[in-house]
Amino acid sequence: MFPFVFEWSWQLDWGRIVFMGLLYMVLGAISLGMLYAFVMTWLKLTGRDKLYERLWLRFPFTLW
Amino acid sequence: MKSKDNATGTRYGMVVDLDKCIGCGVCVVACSSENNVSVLYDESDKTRNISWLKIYRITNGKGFPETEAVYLPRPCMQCDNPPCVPVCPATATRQDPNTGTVSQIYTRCIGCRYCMAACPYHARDFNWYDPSFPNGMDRYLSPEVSPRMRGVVEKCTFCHHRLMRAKAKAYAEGRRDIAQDEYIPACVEACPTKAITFGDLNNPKHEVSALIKSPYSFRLLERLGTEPKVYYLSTKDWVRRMADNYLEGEFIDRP
Amino acid sequence: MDLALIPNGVQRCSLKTFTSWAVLWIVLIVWGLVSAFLVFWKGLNQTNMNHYFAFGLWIVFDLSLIALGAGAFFTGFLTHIIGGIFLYPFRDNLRAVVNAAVVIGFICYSAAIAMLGVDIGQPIRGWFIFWHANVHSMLTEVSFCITAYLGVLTIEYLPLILSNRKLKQVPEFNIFGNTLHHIVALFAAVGTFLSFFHQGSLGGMFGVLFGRPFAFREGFFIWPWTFFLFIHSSIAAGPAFTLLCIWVAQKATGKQLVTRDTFTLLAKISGWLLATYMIAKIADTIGWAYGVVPRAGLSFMDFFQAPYGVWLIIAEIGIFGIIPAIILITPKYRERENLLVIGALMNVIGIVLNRFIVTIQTLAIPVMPFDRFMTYFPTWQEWGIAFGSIGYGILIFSLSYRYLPMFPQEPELNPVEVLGTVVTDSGAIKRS
Amino acid sequence: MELDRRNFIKFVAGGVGGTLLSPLPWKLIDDIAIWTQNWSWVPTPARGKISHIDTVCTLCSGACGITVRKVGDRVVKIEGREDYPVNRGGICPLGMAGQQILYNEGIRWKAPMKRLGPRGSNRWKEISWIEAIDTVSTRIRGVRQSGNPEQVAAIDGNQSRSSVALLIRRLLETVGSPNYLVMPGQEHTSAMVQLLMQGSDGPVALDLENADFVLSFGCGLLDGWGAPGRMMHTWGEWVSRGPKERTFVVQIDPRASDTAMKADLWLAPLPGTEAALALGIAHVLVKEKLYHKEFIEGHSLGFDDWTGQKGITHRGFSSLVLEKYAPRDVENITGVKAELIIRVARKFAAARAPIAVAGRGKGLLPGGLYEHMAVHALNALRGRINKRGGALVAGNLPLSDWPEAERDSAARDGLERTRVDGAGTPHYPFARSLIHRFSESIRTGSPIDTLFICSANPIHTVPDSRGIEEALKAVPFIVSLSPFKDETSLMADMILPDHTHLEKMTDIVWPTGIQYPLYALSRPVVRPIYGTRHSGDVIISLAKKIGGSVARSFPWKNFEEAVKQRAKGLYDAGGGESSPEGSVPVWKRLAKGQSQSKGHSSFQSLWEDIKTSGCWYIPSHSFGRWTEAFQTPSGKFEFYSSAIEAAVKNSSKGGSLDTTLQELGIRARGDEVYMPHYEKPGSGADKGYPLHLLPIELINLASGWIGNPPFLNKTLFDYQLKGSDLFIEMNPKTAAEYGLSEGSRIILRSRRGELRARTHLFDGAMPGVVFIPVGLGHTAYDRYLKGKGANPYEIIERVEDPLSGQPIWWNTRVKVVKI
Repeated sequence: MFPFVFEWSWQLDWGRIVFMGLLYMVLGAISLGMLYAFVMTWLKLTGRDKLYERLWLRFPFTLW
Repeated sequence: MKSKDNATGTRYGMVVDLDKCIGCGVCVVACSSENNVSVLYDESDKTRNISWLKIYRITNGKGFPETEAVYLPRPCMQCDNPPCVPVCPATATRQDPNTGTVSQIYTRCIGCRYCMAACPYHARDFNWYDPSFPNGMDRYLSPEVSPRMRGVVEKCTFCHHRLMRAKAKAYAEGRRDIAQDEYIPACVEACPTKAITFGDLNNPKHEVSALIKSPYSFRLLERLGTEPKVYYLSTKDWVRRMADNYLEGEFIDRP
Repeated sequence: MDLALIPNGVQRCSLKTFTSWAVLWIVLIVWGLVSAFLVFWKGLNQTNMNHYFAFGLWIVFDLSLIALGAGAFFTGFLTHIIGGIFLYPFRDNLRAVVNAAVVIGFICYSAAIAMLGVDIGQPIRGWFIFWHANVHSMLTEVSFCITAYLGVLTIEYLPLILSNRKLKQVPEFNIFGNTLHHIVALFAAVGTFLSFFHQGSLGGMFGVLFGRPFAFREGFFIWPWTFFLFIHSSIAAGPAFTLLCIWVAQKATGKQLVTRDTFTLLAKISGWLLATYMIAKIADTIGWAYGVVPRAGLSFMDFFQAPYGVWLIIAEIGIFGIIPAIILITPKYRERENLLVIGALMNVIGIVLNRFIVTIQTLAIPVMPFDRFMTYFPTWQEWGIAFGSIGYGILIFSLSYRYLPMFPQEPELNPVEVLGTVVTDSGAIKRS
Repeated sequence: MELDRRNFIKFVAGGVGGTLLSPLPWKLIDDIAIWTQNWSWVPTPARGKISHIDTVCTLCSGACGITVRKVGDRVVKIEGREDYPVNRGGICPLGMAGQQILYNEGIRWKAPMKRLGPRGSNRWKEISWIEAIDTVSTRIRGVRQSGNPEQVAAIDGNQSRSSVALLIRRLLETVGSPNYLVMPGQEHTSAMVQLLMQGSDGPVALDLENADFVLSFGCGLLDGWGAPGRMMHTWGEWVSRGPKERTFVVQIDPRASDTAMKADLWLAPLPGTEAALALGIAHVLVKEKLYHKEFIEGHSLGFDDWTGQKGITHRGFSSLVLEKYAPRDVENITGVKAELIIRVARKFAAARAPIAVAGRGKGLLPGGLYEHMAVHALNALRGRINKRGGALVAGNLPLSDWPEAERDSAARDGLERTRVDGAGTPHYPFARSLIHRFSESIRTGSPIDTLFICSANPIHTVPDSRGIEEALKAVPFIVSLSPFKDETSLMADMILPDHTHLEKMTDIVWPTGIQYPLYALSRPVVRPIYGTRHSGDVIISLAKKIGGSVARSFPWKNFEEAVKQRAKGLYDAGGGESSPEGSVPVWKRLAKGQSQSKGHSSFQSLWEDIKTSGCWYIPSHSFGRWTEAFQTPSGKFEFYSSAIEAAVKNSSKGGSLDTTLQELGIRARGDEVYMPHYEKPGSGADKGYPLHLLPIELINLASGWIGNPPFLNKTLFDYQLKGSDLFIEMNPKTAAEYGLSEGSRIILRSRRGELRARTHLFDGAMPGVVFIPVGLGHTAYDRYLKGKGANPYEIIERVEDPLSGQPIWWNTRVKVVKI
């Protein structure tokens, strides 16, 4: 799963790089989404949601 | 389908002369004994028992007394293009690029059995039960081959440990090459009629490389493109026809 | 007793009635747990699987559950990704079912993964798929994707859980749920991506088996055709299954939970997808019969021997394929509720049959000419796991329905009389 | 810093983050991965020094050379020895699985045992060797004192020339009992044929390797016949000679056995008609004058019509076969096409070195005497006796005799009494031992008080095994020397367990069928793992304990000393080789005067050599020499056996010849009686029992006294044994007649009993015949064997073979009832 496990040294090809790349992207997207949710929750709970209103962070999610 | 360039390098393979094979089962016993294969109380359950090498009896289907029967020992075909290797999700099976043999890492295997579904030869066996060496029979187990645990797939390795043994010996003697007789699997060694020949298919010095050029040689299910490294010899047409599926009129008798 | 948990504005049966309903499914779950325990303790010899039938009932169930769970990603995809623009007129219809679709998806995927956990010979090494991943294996892709997707489904499920009346009172939960809800489109997108690949890989799992001429379907681009067939069939069956579940829920509760035109919409989507899938499937079958099969030196009928006769494929394509497709795409039929439901049911059966045939037929057929044709019947332990997962699904669905505002249209469609603060046996009342 | 909630959370978060960045998680995951490999109930084989020990497999009298691979003190693998003269590499599956016999404590007796509870209840008490020997010797002393020493008997399954067998015989002799029984076998029939036709009592020696045409009358050449390792190797040798030179094998077998399927030609005569087929071939040889003139005219008796001493004209063998066995007539008897018979006969005649061999299956059971004679007559017709690639006339090995056994008066008295089985009496003139007669006479009030059973399991391996079991129940005291918990030892009162083959020294004197003198000696490769004791040592200490003349007849310290004393003769004889054979196999070197002694300076050094190599052999044979070869009264090969004539005369003393012949079970009359001829089997077809039952033996199913080891179960097909069901083989046509299909459950019923089985349809099975594998159906041993399959011997009808008196086992009629 990680570049340092020895399967990678056994067989490192494009298939592996593409597959793992996509996987990391997906995992990254999920983690970032969750991180966003946690952070926003925290901001709102601490009453700093006005700050959040102005944040560019909100941008991608205002499309819908 | 991938095709590999195997023109060079070592490719261990086997040639089984079906005209010589008498179906005595010594190879099966030798294999089981050499490789610590567990024995169930009910070995008649052929869908569950473990036999790296399985003998099939095939008949020409003719009535008495025109009947002919031939025994066909089937180890792992050690395919050059193995269907089992790419499917394993946990990299528990692998084709050794230096020998062409397909290995199985028992302690890595998660027991998903996908490789068994992939193998058309049924050369892979799953441990449905805990390994059983009851009544003190664990005393005959060989330390050269680790016994397998329940829930993993196992298969013929062309007695890989014997290759290791031969390599170690050659290394100790300062050689790089292993002679034909130095490394042979247990079944080949045990065959009382010398029906099985083993060696490097790419090495012209090894007998097998000549035998596979015989007009009587064939492989099992060649049409699937698995490129098995186990060859068979038979002078009987119907046996060669039985080795693969052919449509009406498709089988051309070569010799 | 549990009134405080029941969503606002809806009516639920008494706890007693619900408990007796739940007990039925708990029994199935216990059966499943006992089976799972036996399998973990004694090993896979508790099943009737063998060297020939390396895969059995569980894989059939897994494939079917994952196909049927596709309603979640597909509805999410329709609702959150393209719903805003292309399907704007149906926005409300989709919103009405998306919660249910997510719950069904969650159930299907969690059950499938649990079942896979039982199915592997070394459950404690299950994580080796991730640790020692062989990326060239379709099964690796499946495992990665369904695991990740289960995570996504959980995240999608979370806002719904957190909107439970009691949980909502906790500000952290409320805000967190809302925040998640805001960005649900992200997860829907990720889910769509993951589902596309694992639905396909599940098909690919069989399509790449070049040692098994029944399953082998290579030759389309770089992938086996089954990769796309599986995606296609799963999105055809997913909405139909969601429809069926909601319809059953309506019958069971005696309430209308979504508007009638929602059903029509789902049926329409499902029907057209099924119809196009059938074209692809028939093309696939013909291509296989004239390509792969003769190349392997076999003829079509070699693959169909009793009891897995040619009737299977007739049933799959003809009876449970073409007929439901016709029913669902014809407005006249689709308008009649009983036909609509039968059509959806047949659609679902057809896909399950497909998964059955792909799994079992592939393994039953001897490839070596001198080998034997095998048959297989599961043990009670195998049935136990399968039925246990059904029981689990129904229980989760029932619990979700009872305690969560799963159907946004329900309060409108079933207005509850305001009875002041009187609490009746029949459930909660709207307080506001 | 104050530890409030906030700080605590910070601390935890920091800790988690820090840990994740450290190598710790990876190390832990790695450890978990390793932990998953840890299945405590999967054995870990102990390591140790790997060593290889050369020895000889003594599981049968084939004596194959084996190499035992050991790890530390443990045997882990058995392999064939390429350098051993008998097998040159190949061994049979049973020998290969030998470690399962050694280590399976489920089938072994671990110490002397005394029976508690009733017979067969399998309740035992462990006793000391001292107590065991004391009890048995006291009992024997008692029997001797009562004046009936013949009440001590023994059933012995050891090779008849081996030292253990000789010790047991010697014990009975010195005690004073003639009742020494051996397990029946084909070797006895072959030996009888040699005696009757050649007058020789040497071992059967077949130069198969040098033959270029083998006419096998039912011998399972590849099914475990003879020395199995040698036969399989020889077969590989035959085939490898290339298409032109390869040995042509004709197999005569009612079933497509492994041998038949590998043979170049397969003839399928009706069961029990092999003699007619042989004589049909003889007919062609005689009619077409294809016989060997020099041999027939100069060295045979009774080929042409001749005039005997009293001027009586005797009919010759030639006129007998010409009259009675024309191919058409033989076709009527055997069902084999006349053209085929003629073809085979001509091929046999045209071959450079043909040989005809008789014996069915593995040869564990006796054959028909006249049938064997008929087959051997073919060898004589072509002058194939004592010729390269033929049937050799061999002398015995030059082993020393032990000092004469001392017989006291009680012993002398006892030895004069008749044998319980009647062997050697005028009624059974040529039989040495008749186990079925023994069991019959015991069943009605046992004349035997104490019975020793060694290396034999008659309850399982002899036709009409139920009869044996009944008989043993009547014996007051049974001592079993078996190392295994077999059916027979479970019937015993006292177990004096032997070592298994890998734990002891055993000699095999002239392994079955080898064509040159060979003495095989195995050595213990592991120290005995249980409290067992070598049977030879047990016999010696028993004799010592009995005392008197018996004790004096056993002067040796232990078994090895006794063996060594015998082997001394090998040294004294000079010549011979005791090292493993070189690159040229012995059978290629066979010629007069080829023997090279390695020049041992002393017997001791020769003995050490034999112990290491496991063999001593003389790679020479003087072929030809027909003038000296035959020890018959006529000095010639006798088609007309004067020994039979004498025996019949002796038997009919005073009475009519006709009655005598009837008593002897011979149907033929006149001169035919003394010549090979076809005897129509006594028990004919019966309306109620329409099918013929033939037991078959498989190379991968042990059917002798040793139970099938688990590894061999692996090699059985699931249409031979499935679960606990045995499968019979049947032709699909026959099966259809009885409404049976593959796997049908049936009851197989003979007049003797019934057994349950399932059917396997096999095109290679002769229609009208039911074939049933032998070796299963154990009621003893462990879970690997017990209760699996059925034992055909239980329902086999015992009919006596004419003249030899041995039980015929291929003549049972059965019916099949579908359940």
